[in-house]
Amino acid sequence: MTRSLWRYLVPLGLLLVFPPIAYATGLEFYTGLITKIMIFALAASSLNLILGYGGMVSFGHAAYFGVGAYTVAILTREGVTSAWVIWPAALVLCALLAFLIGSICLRTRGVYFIMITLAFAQMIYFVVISFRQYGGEDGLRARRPDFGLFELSDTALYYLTLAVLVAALYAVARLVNSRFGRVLQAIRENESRAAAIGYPVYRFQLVAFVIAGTLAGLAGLLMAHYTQYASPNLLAWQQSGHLMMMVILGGVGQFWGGVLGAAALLVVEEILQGFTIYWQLGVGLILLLIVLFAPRGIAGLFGRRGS
Amino acid sequence: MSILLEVRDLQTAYGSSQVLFNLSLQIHQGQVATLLGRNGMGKTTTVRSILGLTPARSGLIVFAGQRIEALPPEQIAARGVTVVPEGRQIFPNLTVRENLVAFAANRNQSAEPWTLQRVYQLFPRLQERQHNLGNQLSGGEQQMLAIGRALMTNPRLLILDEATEGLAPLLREEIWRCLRLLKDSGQTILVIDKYVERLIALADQHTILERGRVVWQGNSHTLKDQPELWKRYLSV
Amino acid sequence: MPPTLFLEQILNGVQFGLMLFLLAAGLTLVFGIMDMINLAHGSLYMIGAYLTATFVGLTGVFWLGVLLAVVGTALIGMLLELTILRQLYKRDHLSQVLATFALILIINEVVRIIWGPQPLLLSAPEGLSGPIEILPGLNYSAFRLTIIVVGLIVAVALLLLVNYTRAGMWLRAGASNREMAQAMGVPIKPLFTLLFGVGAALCAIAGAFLGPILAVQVGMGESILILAFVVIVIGGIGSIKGALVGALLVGIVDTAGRAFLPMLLSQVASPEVASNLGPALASILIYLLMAVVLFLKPQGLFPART
Amino acid sequence: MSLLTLEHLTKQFGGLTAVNDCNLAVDAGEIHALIGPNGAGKTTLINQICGALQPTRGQIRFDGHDITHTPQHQRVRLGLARTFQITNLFKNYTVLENLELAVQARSGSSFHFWNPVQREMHLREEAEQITELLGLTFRNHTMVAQLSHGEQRQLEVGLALACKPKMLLLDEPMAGMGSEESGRMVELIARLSQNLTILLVEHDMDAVFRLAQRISVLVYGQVIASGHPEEIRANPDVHRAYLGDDHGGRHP
Repeated sequence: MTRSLWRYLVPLGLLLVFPPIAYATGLEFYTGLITKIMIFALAASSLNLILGYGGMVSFGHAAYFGVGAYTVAILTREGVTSAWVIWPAALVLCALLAFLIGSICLRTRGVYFIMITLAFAQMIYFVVISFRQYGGEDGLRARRPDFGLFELSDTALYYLTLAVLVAALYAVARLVNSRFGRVLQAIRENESRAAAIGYPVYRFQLVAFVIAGTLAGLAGLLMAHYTQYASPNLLAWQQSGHLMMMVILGGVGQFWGGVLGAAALLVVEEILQGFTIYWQLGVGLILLLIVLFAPRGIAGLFGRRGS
Repeated sequence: MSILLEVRDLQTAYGSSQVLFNLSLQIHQGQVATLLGRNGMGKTTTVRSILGLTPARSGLIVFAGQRIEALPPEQIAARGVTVVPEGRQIFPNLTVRENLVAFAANRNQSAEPWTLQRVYQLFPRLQERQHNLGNQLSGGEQQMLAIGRALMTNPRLLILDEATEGLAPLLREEIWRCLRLLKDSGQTILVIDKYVERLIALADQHTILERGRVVWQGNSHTLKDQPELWKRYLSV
Repeated sequence: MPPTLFLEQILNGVQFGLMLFLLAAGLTLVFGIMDMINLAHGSLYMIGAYLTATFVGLTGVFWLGVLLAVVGTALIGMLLELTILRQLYKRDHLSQVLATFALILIINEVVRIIWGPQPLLLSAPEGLSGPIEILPGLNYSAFRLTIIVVGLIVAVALLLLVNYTRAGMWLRAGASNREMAQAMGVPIKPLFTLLFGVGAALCAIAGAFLGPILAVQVGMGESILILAFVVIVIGGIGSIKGALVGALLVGIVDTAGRAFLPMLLSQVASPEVASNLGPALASILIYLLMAVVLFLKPQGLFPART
Repeated sequence: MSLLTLEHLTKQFGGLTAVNDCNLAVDAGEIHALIGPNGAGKTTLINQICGALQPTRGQIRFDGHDITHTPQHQRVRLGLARTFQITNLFKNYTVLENLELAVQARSGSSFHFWNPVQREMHLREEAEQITELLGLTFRNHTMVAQLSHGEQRQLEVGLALACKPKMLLLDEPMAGMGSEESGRMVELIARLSQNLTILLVEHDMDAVFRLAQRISVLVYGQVIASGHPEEIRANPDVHRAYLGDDHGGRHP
């Protein structure tokens, strides 16, 4: 018990003291990088909840990520500045969107589910870029909202993101070990049997889908705070693919899969970008080698079990 | 009579768990041989090893004078070993007719090979349903199709794995009648089933498996006279 | 709206649809038969277009360039199958998505290293660059008409191959039960390698003929890959007939939508709204089509397996 | 008193009529066997009774309720549980975990997101009672994938039992079993029938004639005969359509 507790407290402690140390040593750049990693860790973990634990391979998860970001950009442009309005608005919007999309998509299975989630994400993408007053294909500036209690400096955003990530991961950890989480995993394991012993499968899947969409929206919201910009790229299908890469790379259905995958992929990209303009070649080769030789992802290499 | 199939000291495993131990058996040209034993004793694994689907870890499999244990399944099939598999495994997206003609060949160089017409004569029901897809057939029709499909390759050795499993009693009789017919035509057959009395009447040679080992081999006559054998290895 | 314009747009839709079919045919066979999601299929299309541009440049003869590119792409496709893709058949869909996504990144960068970041120039052969009058008052691009003819010939050949030849039956048998097909004597490994070669060749044909119309550039494979996936999902995975119907549907709906929606919209809404919303709605149309088809028929129009 | 009645039940798949105007009544407390040739529509019938398939026409009544359009999970709550012809379990879970899931399904809402389910000891205790009943206690912590075929078939029944049903729908529980295992399954079903109504679909005629109080024969989606075992054995129509000369003697 104490040993496993240390396993969480040590990394958390390191993250807590990192910004002042980075500031003192002139490495502020890395504070930003870690903020970005934490945001993607949240997004990837939300995808892992439905993909890994629920067996729902959504290829349109970027939709919620992007809508979260665009809500910030559009609301601040329209003169709404209070975070206490913007945050709930973004989360409710993403939850509603996930509910609508999920309630249609969850009638299909397998590859068809993958493709119909992609279709909805593409529709949202094209709708968003069609609004020229909101930047069209160029994207839209997103000002940091007003929290009232504190100024959202880069360091404050770092700590805010850390707090949100820790809270979200804790909630997800509770969820996957709860009654609901157990049923969700049972449905992934054997859907027809879960139905035959009396579970309303569709309802469980839909609730999980909405939770995941809302969490992805939360990540997108933070992303807009981080870059102060909402880009159509956040909504593009490549972004959905990127999130999926993180989950598969980190470990599907492993609790730390989303976090590890996001950290690994972003760090590798960062390093390779420093070396060569053909950095994607390196990323591709690494991904390929991992699929061929480490089929259970990074979390699998450590031999941990998620559930 | 010449030996068509000889299996010698066969050992087969799935991963780290060994299923077959030093299994040996011979089937002569024109004979009907059986594999008997309770569920999970290694009968289907023996068949899969002969077919090359689960390659043997060690041992010899000699078919028509040539070693085949290291060959891929399609080459073993091309030499004339064809199976009517457990669970029928009809191709659901091919029509009845396509299931039959897709693999047609004369692998035993018979002067009077099985053709579409002859298979339809044997199972008129299949002709009625020839344009239906495989997945639109009832269980019994699927079983007939699986047998017809195997016959269309004109195999030198026909293997039937639980061909009567899950069939209604009347259909089961139909299958036994068909096997008797094939035997009379000189077809070499290896059959796995659990109706021992039927098999004694049909087959020449029997092998009983118990936990992946051969525990008894002999002809129908001897098996008939030793009901204690059945009790011990095949029933309660 | 003049009827000739309408007819011309429909022809454009058919032309685009047939090229989509060439892409979707390989994709749906690989998907349906090997149960393999190959995102790198679009990369073969890109390779086909680049090779065509290169060979046409070298030889100066369009058709010879296309022929060489088709052969070259088929060889590259088979090489990919033999070295990497073959390892993935037994893996789950997620691993296949990850590995073939990695291949996209690799191939894109390799193409960029070889040919540079600028788009390549590939133009229609001279004899076909002008319009011809196909109906009184209707002039249509000779090159686009050629595409339609080539597309139809290849589509018919493919349908015959899959439905009426023994190799076609073997492919379909392998699609539903690979092990049983092997046990019946189907040489499955060479068959799959060959299938990849054919799929790559079809991609190259599409790349060669769409190249002069769209642009030959890095990334051209991805946008069209999504369309090809939409096509095979609408048609039903594994079904060649479905791929053809789906491709024509998507081609016509997409082309006609882009041409006519802004026009239609401007009659009911203000010009500003129409110019804003028109292209967006047109882009959405095929996805809407797919969502509706899947909602009504969750397995697509012509499900290959049930 | 009938616990389950089917009236004019019909199911069409495209042009194919799998179940055709089928009428059937199962009395409370009996073992009612449903036999018939392959493709007669037995599994389709089970799927409609449990709610996995929607009937094209007709009515299903269970325990005083019209359940024709009731969703599957509510039918389980009403006391209708089924097993599958092809073993259908949570393969990568242990025996106890399988049963706990079924117990959880009927003990309160599962839309609880916070408290660890492992702390709910009563789930485990009830699951243990069922493995005891099945005689599988020694397998409690074994992964289902590692069980023998016979044990998996037993657990298949156990999962249905964990739903505390009033009625069990058993779809070929003896499928693929050797005679020793079949014997054990017959015993289990006989024991269960003391407190339960059972609709039994089975090809093993020994088992059917040993267990059933009444038998219905389904041919081409229609019930052609229904009655006591002796009546069925003597019925010439049934012989022509299904039984033939062989009364299903498996092993001598």
